[in-house]
Amino acid sequence: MIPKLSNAQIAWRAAQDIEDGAYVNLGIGFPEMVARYQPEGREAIFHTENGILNFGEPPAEGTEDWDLINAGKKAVTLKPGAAFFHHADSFAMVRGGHLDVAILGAYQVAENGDLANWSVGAGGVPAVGGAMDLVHGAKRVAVITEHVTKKGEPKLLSRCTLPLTGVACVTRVYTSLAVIDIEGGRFVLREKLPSLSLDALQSLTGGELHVPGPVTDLIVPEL
Amino acid sequence: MIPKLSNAQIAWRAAQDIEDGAYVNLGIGFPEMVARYQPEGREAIFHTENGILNFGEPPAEGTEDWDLINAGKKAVTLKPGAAFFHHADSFAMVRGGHLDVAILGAYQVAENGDLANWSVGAGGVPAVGGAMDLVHGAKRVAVITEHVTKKGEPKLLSRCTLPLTGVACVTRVYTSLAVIDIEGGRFVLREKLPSLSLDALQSLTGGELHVPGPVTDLIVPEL
Amino acid sequence: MDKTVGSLAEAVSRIGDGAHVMIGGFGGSGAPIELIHALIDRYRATGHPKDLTVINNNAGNGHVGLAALIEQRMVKKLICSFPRSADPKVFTDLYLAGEIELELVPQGTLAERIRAGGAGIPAFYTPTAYGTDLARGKKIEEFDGRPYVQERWLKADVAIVKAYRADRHGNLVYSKAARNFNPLMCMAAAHTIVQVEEIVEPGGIDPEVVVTPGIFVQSVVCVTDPQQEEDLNRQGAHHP
Amino acid sequence: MDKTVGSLAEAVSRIGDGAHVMIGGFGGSGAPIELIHALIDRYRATGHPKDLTVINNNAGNGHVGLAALIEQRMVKKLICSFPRSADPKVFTDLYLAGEIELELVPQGTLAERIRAGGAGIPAFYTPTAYGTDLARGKKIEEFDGRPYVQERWLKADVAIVKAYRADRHGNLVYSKAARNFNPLMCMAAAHTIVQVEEIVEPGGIDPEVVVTPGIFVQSVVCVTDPQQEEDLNRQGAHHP
Repeated sequence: MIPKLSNAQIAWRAAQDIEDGAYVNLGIGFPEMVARYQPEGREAIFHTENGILNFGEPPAEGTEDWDLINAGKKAVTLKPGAAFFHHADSFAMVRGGHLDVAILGAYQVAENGDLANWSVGAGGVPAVGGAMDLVHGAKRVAVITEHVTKKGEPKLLSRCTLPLTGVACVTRVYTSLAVIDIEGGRFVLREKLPSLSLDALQSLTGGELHVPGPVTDLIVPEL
Repeated sequence: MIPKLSNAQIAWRAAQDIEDGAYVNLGIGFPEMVARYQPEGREAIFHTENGILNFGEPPAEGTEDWDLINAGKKAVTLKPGAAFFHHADSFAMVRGGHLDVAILGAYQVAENGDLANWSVGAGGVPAVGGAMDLVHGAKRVAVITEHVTKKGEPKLLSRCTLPLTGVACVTRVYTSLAVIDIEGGRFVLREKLPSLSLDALQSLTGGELHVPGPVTDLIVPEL
Repeated sequence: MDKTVGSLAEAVSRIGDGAHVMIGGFGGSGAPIELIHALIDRYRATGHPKDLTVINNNAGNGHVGLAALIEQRMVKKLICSFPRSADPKVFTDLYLAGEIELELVPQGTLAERIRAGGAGIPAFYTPTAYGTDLARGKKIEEFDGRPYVQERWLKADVAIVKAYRADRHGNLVYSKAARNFNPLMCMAAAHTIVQVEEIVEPGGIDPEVVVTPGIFVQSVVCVTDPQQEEDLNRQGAHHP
Repeated sequence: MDKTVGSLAEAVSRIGDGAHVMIGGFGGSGAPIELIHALIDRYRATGHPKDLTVINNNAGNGHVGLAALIEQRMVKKLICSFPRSADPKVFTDLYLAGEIELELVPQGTLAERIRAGGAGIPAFYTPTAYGTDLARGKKIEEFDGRPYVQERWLKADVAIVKAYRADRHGNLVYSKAARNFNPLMCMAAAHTIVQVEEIVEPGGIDPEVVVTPGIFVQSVVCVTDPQQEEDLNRQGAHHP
């Protein structure tokens, strides 16, 4: 059994890179967990595609206001300094480069920064939502993901095989095993679990891992 | 001396064609006079490019609020049911076909509906403002104008000779002598001053006047 | 000027067969449930309108609102970004059976196409979807060395939307995130029908806080205590 | 998060030579007179910034605000729709002497180009100016049988704008028709500097009535009793 981070721990690690004052969009589902782990003393402002800036925690069960939801259609609350706006203004924020960070889930990420996270290919009902918009415009597009699929297949690849969400858009990947930057069309390893050898990590990765500088131990608290 | 309507009378005549409930933009200067002559019992809502719907009369001298002006930079007041909006939304109303009527001044109008009203050609400082936007989108674009220039030259022509504001955009012209529709690339005479013969009117008009139907007497009150 | 109409039935009475209908809301938030149900009631009584093309972000949820409209087989084609929900069975079954058309559009592109329709912009370029299946067959142009996809405006014959309060001129304010697509759809339809909780006299809404100016609205109908799709679905509601 | 800065001088201290600067307002309404004058004062003290490209609807009036900026010869190029005013002498003299460049843009196209810059839309099509001198050299494309002109986005390094009230996050509301180009310019600049009459704590502006969300604003400076260009010109004022 390979040691690995839990989803909460991956989210925690991603949260450490969000600067004070950053405007942030978190993808639906797993990425939403990142909001829980904002470092003390830093204030990030969260954006949701359906027209809210600076929303906060979910309300207590039974007190939901269904006019006050996020892009995942879950009830949220507001923080002081919030604002409402319509969908075209909301995506002006996304596409216009006004978000500092977007953190998304992934089926696959390629070493050139291509992302596949909206479709597993033929069959079923296709649904894209805001994924294809979010990969453009944010100053930094990061992915959080298990390092391999449930079947053990690499999710970090030389080239994506699933339908693309965006081309050359991802700049950093936080996985259950490592933190990897995408620079110049290459995977550049920055951090890995200390118990994992570079060879072991490479064997679970579908593209070549480059190590031009020091690799830090990926150390995350119990959560 | 040819009998002719005053500017106020031309404005009065144009005002009679504004339907109850119409959204209307009046060009800067002479066309602004049209607002004074709304028929009793009809309510038009006036739009100004700088972001107001449903503005009203100028305020009393000395009580102006210079944040509350029209496109001509003159102080205005608000009527109940007014709204403010930014410039992109304002021109969405214009370009998007939401105005019922735009009434503009003209240097020249051609029988194909071309309008020249922004530049007298070379020399001086060119300035266009919202003229080129206003000729597109309004359901009806009308012109109010003297029938001839101060030098007695026709302003209604087969083709404009001055730089164009818009192509094939004008559908009705209210002049100091007549009311003329533009249909199928032709001037179609609808009304003329009763004291003026058709020949006399034609001699003051640079394109052929067509008379497919009855010509009504253009009768306007003293103002 | 008074744009109010007396009933939901009257408000939707002129929507014709084959109409392109924008329906406001994001999921259940801002969805005009009562107007949609009035449209269904009319169809069940008269057989019209049918063969609708519906533009909405989603494809409905459960058996009320947009899902119920689809369930009645009134919808020929759906233009949306995300036809999944907690209970998408109505749409999914018809789609997999090939009995409803789907045009899938990225959410930001959908919003911008609707705004463009309202603003008289027939086409624009966006980075969104470049290099993906959703850009297939679309014109690509490079600006400043980067490729973009050309997208066309979206207009509709009718928009049915939900706001919070209107005056008789049709000036609107919304409630919280129920704003979403509603103001854009008001702009992009030839005839916009709005349901609101409250109708006030002109002057009853501060001109500074108007979100949708009345020029974009043709009909206003009062529904004082509107239903929320989310609540209805938790109750297992069906319409009719 | 606190975007307030302590002084006008500090607010404009980082605008560099050659910068593209959007200046809000329509004529004097919504014009950030105090920020413009702070920029002039800095130039007179330091010789910077110079060679500016300014985007504004107009070309100034009299000898204050934008006209004074032009009079100082700080402006290399002006992008505007209507460089005429009651007293346009400052711009007119320089223009006729060939000492300032002018890019004339129809007003609605100017507004839409700025919005496009803010919204990440590199180009769009408009009917405006088709067949006129202002469409010369521009790409034409037909949609649904009608010709349209392709226009490009406008962006800026800095926007200096005027609003009525801000909170510390930069959420803004405006005063009446002084709104005009200001919200669009906030969107289209890399750094937006706003002068407001009042700064409140976050929560001090109702989220429903925010016109410019704080994400579009970087610096806020308080000018409690701002001057109106129209009043200054009636007094025959000059700056400095």
